[in-house]
This record gives sequence, C-alpha cells and structure tokens, in this order.
Amino acid sequence: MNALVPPVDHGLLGESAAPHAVISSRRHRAELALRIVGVAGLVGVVLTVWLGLWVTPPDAYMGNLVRLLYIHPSMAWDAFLAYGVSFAASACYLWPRTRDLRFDRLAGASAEAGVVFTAITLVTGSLWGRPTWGTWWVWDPLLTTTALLFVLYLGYLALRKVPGDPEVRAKRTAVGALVAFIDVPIVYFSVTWWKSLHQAPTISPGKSDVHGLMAWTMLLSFVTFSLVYVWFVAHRYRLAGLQAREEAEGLAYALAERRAEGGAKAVEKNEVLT
Amino acid sequence: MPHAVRFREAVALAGRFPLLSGLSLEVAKGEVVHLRGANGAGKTSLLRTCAGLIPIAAGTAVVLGHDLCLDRQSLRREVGLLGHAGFSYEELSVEENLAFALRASRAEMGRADAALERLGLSGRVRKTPVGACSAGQRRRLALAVLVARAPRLWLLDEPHAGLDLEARAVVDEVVREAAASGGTVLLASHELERAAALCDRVVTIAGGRVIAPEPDEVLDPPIAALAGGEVGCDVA
Amino acid sequence: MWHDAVLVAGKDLRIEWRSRVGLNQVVPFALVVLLLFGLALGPDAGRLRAAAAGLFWVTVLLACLLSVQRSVAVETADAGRDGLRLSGLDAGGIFVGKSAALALQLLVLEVVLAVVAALLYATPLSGIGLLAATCVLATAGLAAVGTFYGAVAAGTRVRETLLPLLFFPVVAPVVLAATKAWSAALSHQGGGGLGWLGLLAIFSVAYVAIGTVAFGALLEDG
Amino acid sequence: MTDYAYVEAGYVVALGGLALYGASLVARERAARRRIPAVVPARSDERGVEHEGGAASS
Repeated sequence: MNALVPPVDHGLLGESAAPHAVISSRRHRAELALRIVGVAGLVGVVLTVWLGLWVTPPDAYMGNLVRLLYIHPSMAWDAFLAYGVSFAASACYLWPRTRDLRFDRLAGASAEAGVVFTAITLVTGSLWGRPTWGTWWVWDPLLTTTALLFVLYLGYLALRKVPGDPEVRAKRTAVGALVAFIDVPIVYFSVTWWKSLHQAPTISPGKSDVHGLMAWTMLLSFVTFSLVYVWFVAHRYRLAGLQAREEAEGLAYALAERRAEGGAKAVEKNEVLT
Repeated sequence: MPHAVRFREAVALAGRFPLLSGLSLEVAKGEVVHLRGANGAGKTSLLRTCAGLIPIAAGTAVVLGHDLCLDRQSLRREVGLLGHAGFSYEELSVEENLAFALRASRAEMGRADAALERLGLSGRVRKTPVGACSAGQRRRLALAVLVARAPRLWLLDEPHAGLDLEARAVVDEVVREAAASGGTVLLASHELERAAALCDRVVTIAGGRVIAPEPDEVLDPPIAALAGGEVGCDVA
Repeated sequence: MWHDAVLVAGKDLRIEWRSRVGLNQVVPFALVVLLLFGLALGPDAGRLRAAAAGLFWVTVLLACLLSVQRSVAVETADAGRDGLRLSGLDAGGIFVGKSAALALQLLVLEVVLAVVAALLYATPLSGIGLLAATCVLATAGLAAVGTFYGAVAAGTRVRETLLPLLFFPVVAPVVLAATKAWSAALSHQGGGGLGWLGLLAIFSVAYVAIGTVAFGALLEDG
Repeated sequence: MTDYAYVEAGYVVALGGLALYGASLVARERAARRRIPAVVPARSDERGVEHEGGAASS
C-alpha cells in the first residue's frame, strides 16, 4: 500500500516552503529573542514583587493596599493590549491582501492571553475592592465593561474551538472577533452613562500622590507584565503553528491514502462500480 | 474549444478528509459527461465543487470562466445542481418554492408553469406544501427548478434515483434538450446503460481523482458486461 | 440587494405564517418567563413595578434567542445552508431580509408581552411613543446581531449551545439602554430616555452595517 | 494587617494564574511536539527546536 503513496507537497496549507537552512537560522534567532524575553519577564516579576511587597512604602491613604497597584493595573493593560492585538490580527486576516493563517493564529493566541489577564484583572480588582469599598463587586463602568469583555472573549475562544476547515474557521472567527471588538466601546459608553445617572463615581484608586519609587515600580510592572504577555503569545502562537502542522501532516497522509484508494481500485476495475 | 469545466490537480477538503485528492478534468462546452465510480469515490464532491459549494484547497479549478479559488458567488446563477437534498422549504407549497428559487436566481418566471406541467406537478400537488410531498415529488420539484432556470452547466447527482419510470424518461429528455441547446451536463449515475445512452463520454472517479478519462474506455468490455447487471443498483 | 432582501423576508414571514412556531411556541414561552420573574421577585407590587422594564427586556432577549434559532432552523432543515448558498441571492440581501423578518416577528411579540407585563406587574404603559421607539430601535439591533451570530453558529455542530454564549454578551448594551429608556418612559420622565434611544440607534446602525458587509464571508465558508 | 492579607491574596492569584497558564503552554507545546514525529519522520531542524522548547520554560 505504501508503495503507492505519492510524495505530497507539505506546502499545501500555507506552511512556509523556504529552504531549511534559512528557516533554521531564523527560527534560532526568534528562539533566542523569545528566551531573552522570558528571562527578562521572570526577572522583572521577581523585582516587581520584591519592590512591591517589601521596598515601597505604604500609601498615606490606602495603606498597604496600594501594593496592589503594582499588579492590578498592568494586568488590565495587558488584557486590553491583548484584545487590541487580537483585533488587529483578525482585521489583517480579513483584509484580502494580508490574508494569512498566521494572523489567525496570532489572533487566537492573543485572545487567549487576553482572557487569562482579564480573569486575573477581575479577581485582583475584586480583592482590592473588598477592603476599599467594603464589597467584592461594584457596578463600576470599568469593572462592568471588563466583566462583559471577559464573557465576550470566552465566547470567541469557544468559537475558535469549533472544528472545521482551517480557512473556514479562520474567517468565521475573524468576523466574530470584529463584531465582538466593536461592542467594546458601545458597552463602555453605555455602562459609563448608566452609572453616571445612578450615583457619584466610585473612588478611583491611585488618586493619592505617588511616591517616586512607587511610580517606578508601577512602570516596571507594566514593562514586566507586557514582556510576560509577549512570551505567552509567542508560545501560544508557536503551539498553534505546531497544531496546524500536525493537521497538515495528517492531511498529507489522508490525501495519499485517498489517492491510493483510487489507485488500488483502478487495478481491479471490476470493483470500481460496486 | 473553450472549456466549461477545467480542474487541474484540484484538492478539496472536508475538515481533514480529502474529498478531491488532486483531480484533473476538462469538459468542453456542450459536452455531456457521465461520472461513475463507487460510493464515496468523489462524484458528489466533484459536482458540489463545480457548484461552488466546496472551496478548493490546492490546485486550480475553473468553471464557466470563474476561478473557484477567487470567486464562487457569481458562478451560482449560472450552474444548476440537482443534489441529494431538494433545497426546498417544507412550509411553502411546490409552486411557491419554485417561484422563490427562480426569483432568487433572477431567472424568468415564464417557464415556471411549463416546467411544473412537464414534471407532473401541475395538478393538486402544485399547491401542496413540500413537507407533505413524497420524496419523488420533491425530486421532481428540484428538477423543475432546474428546467425552469435552464442553467449553462447542469450538475446532476443521481438524477434518476427515487423517480418512477415516467419521470425517469423526463430526466433523459431534459438532459438531451439541455445538450441540444448548448448546455454542458455532468451526470453522476450508477445506471450505466441509461447514462451511456445520454452521454458523450465516461469519466471514472475513484479516491477523489479521475482514473480513466480516456474516451475509448466507454465500451471497455468488462464495464459493458457489468452494465447489464447494474439495473438493481438504483436507490429507489 | 433590496430585491433579494424583500424576497427573503417575504419567504421567512410566509413560513412563519404557515407554521406559527413564533405564535404557538415563542410567545407562550415568553409569557412563562414573565410569570416566573413574578414568582421569583415575590408578590410585592412595588418591587415588580420597579423592575418591570428590566424584566420585560430580559424576557424579550430570551425569546429573541428562540426566534433566532428558529430562523436558522428554517434554512438548515433540508440541506444545510446549501440552498441559500446555491440560490444566487446576494449575501447582504439575505442578511437584511432575514433580519427584517426576525425583527417584525419580535415586534409583534413585544406588543403582546408589553400588555401582559403591564397587567402582571401592575405597571401602566405611559409614554407610549418612547416605548414604541425603543422597541423599534432595540429590535433592529437584536435582530441584526441575532441573524449574524445565527449564521456564525449555524455552520457548526454545537450551534444550540454556542449561539447564546456569543449572542448575549454582545447585546448587553441593548438590554441596558432599552431598559433605561423604558424605565424613563414608565416613570413619566420621557426626556431621560431620548439619549438611550440614540445609543440604541448607533448600535443598530453599526450592526446592520457590519452584518450586511460581512455576511457573505460567513455564508460562503461558515 | 487584614489589608495585607488581601494584598497577598492578590499577588498569589496574579502570579499563580500567570504561572499556571505559562506551564500549561509549555506542557501543551511539548505534547504537540511529541505527537508530530509520530505523524511524520523528524526533520533536520527538529532536534534544535525540541531542545529549546524544553528550556523555554523560564
């Protein structure tokens, strides 16, 4: 049977067909850069924790709670960054000239990281809110928008998991991402307005004057967690590439098998019509 | 001679399963081609691909001048597919379904009555909701839509299946007329004698590819012998 | 496009008229939900009255989900969506047509529900103009998003479960804005509702536009 | 002091969540790499990538 299997082009599903040597050296450089990002992120996290929990002073108004300032806002920032990247990648996929399944993988990778960061944002925000406002949850515009964003992108990830032809799936999810993303400003606007009619805006944390070291620690946290985000997306993207390759390799064999099925039957013509 | 259908090493997929595995086929305009092959060989997939329902994953496919990789939408009004399912709405009557299909494809309404008449759907059946129609009547309706639309490329998937003798004769007549008026026909069928009488050429498909495209295969002895014993194959 | 939209809308409405799924199933379902809300919130008339607008719109949303599923089922009954894809109809036209038919059915449903909600929750319907305008704009948005995500989910084997997950978060602003507008109208503060009408209009216009443009991509390959 | 408990909980959730997700990524990637050679014989660049995949769990 295997003797009948013809060689199948591995470039079938848009995998790069560049010579191996080129791929290898490029891959190695990317690999090195990614590892540097990973190490820098890890060092940054350790530094942020050390500065945040031990070195920086407690705040005059918020006391020790101010230490949450070094993780919570940067998580929220990463979540929004992730959704922005996901949206941009989806738009690139939908635009015919830049249509490439790599953009689809990037969109998925970034959205998944975004959901992780959003979940952490919600939990840390709640942990901050309890001692500050006396309640785990307030219907604050930002909180409400973030929560809706979370479920919106959970839906997007569910849509991505639906099996199907890669191109079909990519187009479907890209359109879904577009629709979801357009919802974000509308949600934010409506929720803000809704709240403004109800009660005075809640105390926004971080209003108190910020100590120099505190500002630097906060800045560090933004850089650090952005690096972590980059590391996540790069790895998730690579994983998606591997999965696509696995699918394509499986496909190459399915194709060969399908052809062999015809080849084998052609030999004994009497069977063709049964 | 310009081609109505030209496939070169076309691959079409359903998820991970290759429906077409590098199929090459050329059909000239005005030709009537009989597609044959075992169940699962790829006949239906080929017809559905020609109708623009299945995207091409690799290779090239051009149907009536439309490249299937680039544009499948504008092809739709020019081809007619008679598939296994009827594409009809159960709640609507036979004539309403026909009218909807014709309006949708911007075809003339003038031929609607004649088409219904011809397929024996002109009496009481005409006002019956499709949900209450028999399988054979639905099949007739699907064919009536095609007859009224008169597409340039006819894609007939087992057109005789499930029909009575009278309607089968109408199918044959329709195919001959389509060919006579310059239409191209791809006819997938297990009824070899019947198809042989209608078609100019036989194309055998197996494993998602054309394996015997040569015209001299038409009267290949083993196949002609088989054709005699093939009558009971119809899925009535 | 308009030719196709009218054709598709007419077809969907005729199917609904024949089958009466909306009338015989969706409307009774919505009435049950209204009753259940009453049971959940207790017999306190004041509390029910305060929540009436919100309960009404959540009920509409749930009924809308059923209507969307029905609208998808009409197309997928016989041969998947091949019929629509083969028909040669313009994708934007299909989207507008199906949305319009869905919106019309929802509007009828809303009228019935509004009357029943007014009785059950002891809330006299005041500011009819604002109530009606809210219904029209909100329904346009719901129908557009519903038709869109109906098509997104239709190509998958998990559409019954996937559709609500995709649909509800996106229409959250519609529920919010429509509820606020209705509350304003019911409490005789019609002026406060006008801004929310604007928001609903923006939402509807945005999603009708996106749907019209992007529906082809979904239908073609979804 | 109770405030500090909230702060600590916040840090644990945030860093724990990130660590868990990072670990899951690395694990999934390794599993995918293990599956691929089963589908097709290893390519010339496979070895290098494999080695880095393991080390990148920083």
